[in-house]
Amino acid sequence: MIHLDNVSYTFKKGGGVTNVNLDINESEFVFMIGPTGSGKTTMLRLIYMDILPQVGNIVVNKFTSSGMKPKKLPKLRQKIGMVFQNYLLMNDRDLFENVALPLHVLGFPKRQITELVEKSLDEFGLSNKVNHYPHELSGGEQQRACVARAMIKDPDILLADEPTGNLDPVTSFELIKIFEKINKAGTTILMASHNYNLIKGRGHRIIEIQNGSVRS
Amino acid sequence: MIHLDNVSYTFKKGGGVTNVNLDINESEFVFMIGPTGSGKTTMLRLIYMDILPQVGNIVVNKFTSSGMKPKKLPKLRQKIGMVFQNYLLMNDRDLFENVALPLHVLGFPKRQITELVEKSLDEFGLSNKVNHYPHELSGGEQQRACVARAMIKDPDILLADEPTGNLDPVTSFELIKIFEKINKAGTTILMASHNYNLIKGRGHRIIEIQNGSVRS
Amino acid sequence: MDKFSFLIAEGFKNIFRHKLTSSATIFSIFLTLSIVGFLILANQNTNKIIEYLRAKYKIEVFFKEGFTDDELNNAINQIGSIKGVRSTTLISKKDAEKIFKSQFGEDIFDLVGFNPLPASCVVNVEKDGIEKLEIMPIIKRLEMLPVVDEIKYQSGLISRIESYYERFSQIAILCFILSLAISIFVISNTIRLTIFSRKNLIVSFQLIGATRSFVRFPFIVEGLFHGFFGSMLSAIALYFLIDYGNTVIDDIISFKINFDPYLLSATLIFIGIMISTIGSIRATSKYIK
Amino acid sequence: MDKFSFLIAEGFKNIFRHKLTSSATIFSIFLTLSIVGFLILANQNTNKIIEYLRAKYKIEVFFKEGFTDDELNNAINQIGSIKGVRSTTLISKKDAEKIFKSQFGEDIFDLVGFNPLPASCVVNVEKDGIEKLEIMPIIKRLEMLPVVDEIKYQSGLISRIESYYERFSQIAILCFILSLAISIFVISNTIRLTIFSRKNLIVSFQLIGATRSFVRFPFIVEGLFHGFFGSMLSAIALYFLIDYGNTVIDDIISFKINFDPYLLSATLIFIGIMISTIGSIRATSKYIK
Ligand SMILES: Nc1ncnc2c1ncn2[C@@H]1O[C@H](COP(=O)(O)OP(=O)(O)OP(=O)(O)O)[C@@H](O)[C@H]1O
Ligand SMILES: Nc1ncnc2c1ncn2[C@@H]1O[C@H](COP(=O)(O)OP(=O)(O)OP(=O)(O)O)[C@@H](O)[C@H]1O
Ligand SMILES: [Mg+2]
Ligand SMILES: [Mg+2]
Repeated sequence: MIHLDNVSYTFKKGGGVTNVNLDINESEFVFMIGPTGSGKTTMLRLIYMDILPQVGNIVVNKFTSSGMKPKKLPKLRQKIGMVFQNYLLMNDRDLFENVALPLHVLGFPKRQITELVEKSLDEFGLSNKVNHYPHELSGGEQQRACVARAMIKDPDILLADEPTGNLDPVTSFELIKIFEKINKAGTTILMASHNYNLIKGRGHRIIEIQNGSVRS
Repeated sequence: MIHLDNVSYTFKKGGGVTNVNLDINESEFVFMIGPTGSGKTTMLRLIYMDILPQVGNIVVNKFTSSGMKPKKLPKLRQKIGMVFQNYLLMNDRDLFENVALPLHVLGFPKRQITELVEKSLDEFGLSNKVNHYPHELSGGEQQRACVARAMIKDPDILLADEPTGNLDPVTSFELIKIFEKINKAGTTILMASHNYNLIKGRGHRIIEIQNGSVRS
Repeated sequence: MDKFSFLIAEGFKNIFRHKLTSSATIFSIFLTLSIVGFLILANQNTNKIIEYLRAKYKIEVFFKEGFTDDELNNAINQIGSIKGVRSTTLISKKDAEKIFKSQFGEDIFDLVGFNPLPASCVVNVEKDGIEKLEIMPIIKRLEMLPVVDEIKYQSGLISRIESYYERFSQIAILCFILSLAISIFVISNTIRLTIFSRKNLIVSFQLIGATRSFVRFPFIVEGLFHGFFGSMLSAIALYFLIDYGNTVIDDIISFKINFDPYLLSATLIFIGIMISTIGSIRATSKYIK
Repeated sequence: MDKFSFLIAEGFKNIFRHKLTSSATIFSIFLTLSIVGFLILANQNTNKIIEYLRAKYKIEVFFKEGFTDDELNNAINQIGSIKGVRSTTLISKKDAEKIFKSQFGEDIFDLVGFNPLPASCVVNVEKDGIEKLEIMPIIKRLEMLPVVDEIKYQSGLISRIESYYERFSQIAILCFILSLAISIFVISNTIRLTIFSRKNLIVSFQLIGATRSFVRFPFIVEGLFHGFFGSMLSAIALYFLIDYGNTVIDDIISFKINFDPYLLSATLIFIGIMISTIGSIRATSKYIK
């Protein structure tokens, strides 16, 4: 599903990832841990091809990074759900519209969209915030909104960047359980996290990033 | 130092805090915990008077919320260090300039500013990122930058909203130790956090917020 | 189908989601197209000036002695049909007498005992039309008539009038082109700024898998609307300005600004929509990878 | 002192930190003030038109018979000193003879045996100056002279010329005021947008304890600079445009646009700095609590 083949990316000012080899199979649930600044976000950005590797090659869901054209990116991303570390909710529309957006991109019919979004917001405990704009949500609510938006389209791959950073332990745990549920249903998950307590002993593969490289 | 007297604030769309009474003495170190959406950020916003209570009264460092005029706010805030949950770094300037800003506001001489900022960035392990713009920093680096900016002016009061959300356990622990150090030196600290593991058993007062009210 | 109607709806919603930027765009379209419209009208009315000046210009044709009134009238008709001639006025020998009297204060009959003054004809040239008036062909045609003795005209004057007019209308057209160019720049500039303030949104859209056209479509709808609304406002404003202006000016100097409100509106709306839509597309492209 | 120099430096740095918005502001100041400057010059040059028209206007004064040349010359000098009179040309009895010949194609001497034509004088009115020219006071003064027999003038013509001119310069002033107003609006609009894109920064500044004036000062410095730079550019552009335009026009119709580049630059820079600085202050206030 996700293959990184000797991938390097260095930012102009330094930092980034070097010589990363990684294989994630379909329906795997992988945690990525590593100290702050180690390159987790950079790894995820490479996988959803926000940045393209300077060295090496990435294959995600049959899309290859080498020779990737901007025109093909939407096709790739429509199959991927992204939970961004900094949320990236659209502040010009309310929670409902934010979560509905990926379905509009995929051209879902209106009635189905309403149904799916309502169900999803319910699942994440946000039903009473449908009309809130992002700045009218608490930190944890924004984070859950971002998760809801990533999951609404039932993606083949879910990439989650620190999705529990602003959640209390109980809510974090619930989130992991939701992830495990969709993972059982077939979604490949790669989740970056600092919260080792949360993820340890759940039987999922854990990869460790340090200084831009994978340690096994 | 900080007194909340039967304070209530309800947002138009619901949510907020109700009937809060709280006293924090000079040089106290207080943790505020509570599930997501319980009202921690709202409490802090009330204390640095970004919003003024609809009911009740707040006194912070001799400034009273009732009859507070926008003109007096800077005076209040110059004595408070704020770590915002969503960082609020200025994305038009680099890390150095961001951290230096509060000192410019206070009119420090240039040479002293350079000295203080370099020392601070060193303390937070950001010395090699001085020229990075906020979007060129990792999540955890941005968060530490925000802490550095809050502490640079050696404030009387430090309000920190979830300052470890994007930090790994080691860095989080170091941060707490830095906080304890300045607290010893006289700074009053109020820190909102979900990370009960991090704060338990350190001998500090813990207040619990639930549904907008303080539980003791 | 659902996608299409969503995108149209998005475009419309964005107008209200981004009130400040929308109003700024509409406002800048309104302002600049008001100037453009004003200058379109000014251009259409510059010919009034040449009309005024041409009306003051005349050619005098003196006839030979010994022709009958019929023959003279005949000649006058011929003159009247020359291209570029607006009207002719016969000044008979009798009329010439009166003119002499008014000009020199004496009666020529008293002075001389008979009337030596020739019959003549005042030829007024065409005053309408914006093409440059050529006087020499008229003179040539006049000289060919057998009744004509002498022709008096100020060859310098008419060409000076014409060149003044030409300069004037050149300046007017220059102003118009300049203002159109400036409108395009100002409007594009405004649009660039409004879209700049939404660049993060555009990036976010693309990160969640929106295609370029999906991102761009609502901006086009918005641009269309802004263009339509802004130019409509300028057409309305000009209409009332000129309507009011006309009643005021008419009182003072009996002159009315010619204008066709439908044509003016159509022109302005066309220009407005074009600039705004193209500007939106171009400005969006910058942030769409 | 450190704070002050920091704030000045901030203002300058912001110009480069926010290149797009800075260039947009400068560009919009440049564009709109170019129009304003153009119209200032047009206004200054409208008097050329009245000069041209007034130059065509003349009063003819016929003298009584029986005065010596000295007496006539004396009278002519008196006429020349009347307010509103630019020049006088004596047409002696001899000259009148020639005029008769050219006008009627015959020799008055041959016709009558003596010269019955009176001496006269052509009075040209003042053509410079922009005040409305009153013809009646001149006529009154002329009538009081003992040598004067009759006066011929077209009272209608001059007043028509004057009212045409008046209308024209009214329109020019209207255009100027309109364009100045539009400039102010367009520039403020642009500034509003540029500051809108930085509203989060303003809020963040205040959250960390910056006073209003601390937040605002760099914007004022920026506004000053934008105003100065934008208007400077428009002055330079106009200078070259007109310099080039003058050589071209001069070739064709021997006319030169009058202008004082220093005064023009000073005026434009003053207007530019005022609008931009005030606009910045006002727009910032909106986001400063
Ligand atoms: N655009 C950029 N330009 C320059 N350096 C960058 C840029 N983005 C990230 N970096 C640097 O690359 C390194 C890795 O960043 P990354 O965001 O991947 O870390 P991370 O593992 O996600 O950390 P965190 O847990 O704090 O989010 C960091 O040192 C960061 O400063
Ligand atoms: N501007 C606003 N308008 C309306 N509701 C708001 C606004 N800001 C916050 N709320 C609501 O008030 C409640 C408390 O929000 P607050 O941000 O204080 O929570 P919190 O304790 O900080 O949560 P978290 O741990 O997730 O950051 C939430 O339910 C939130 O949706
Ligand atoms: Mg990260
Ligand atoms: Mg919060």
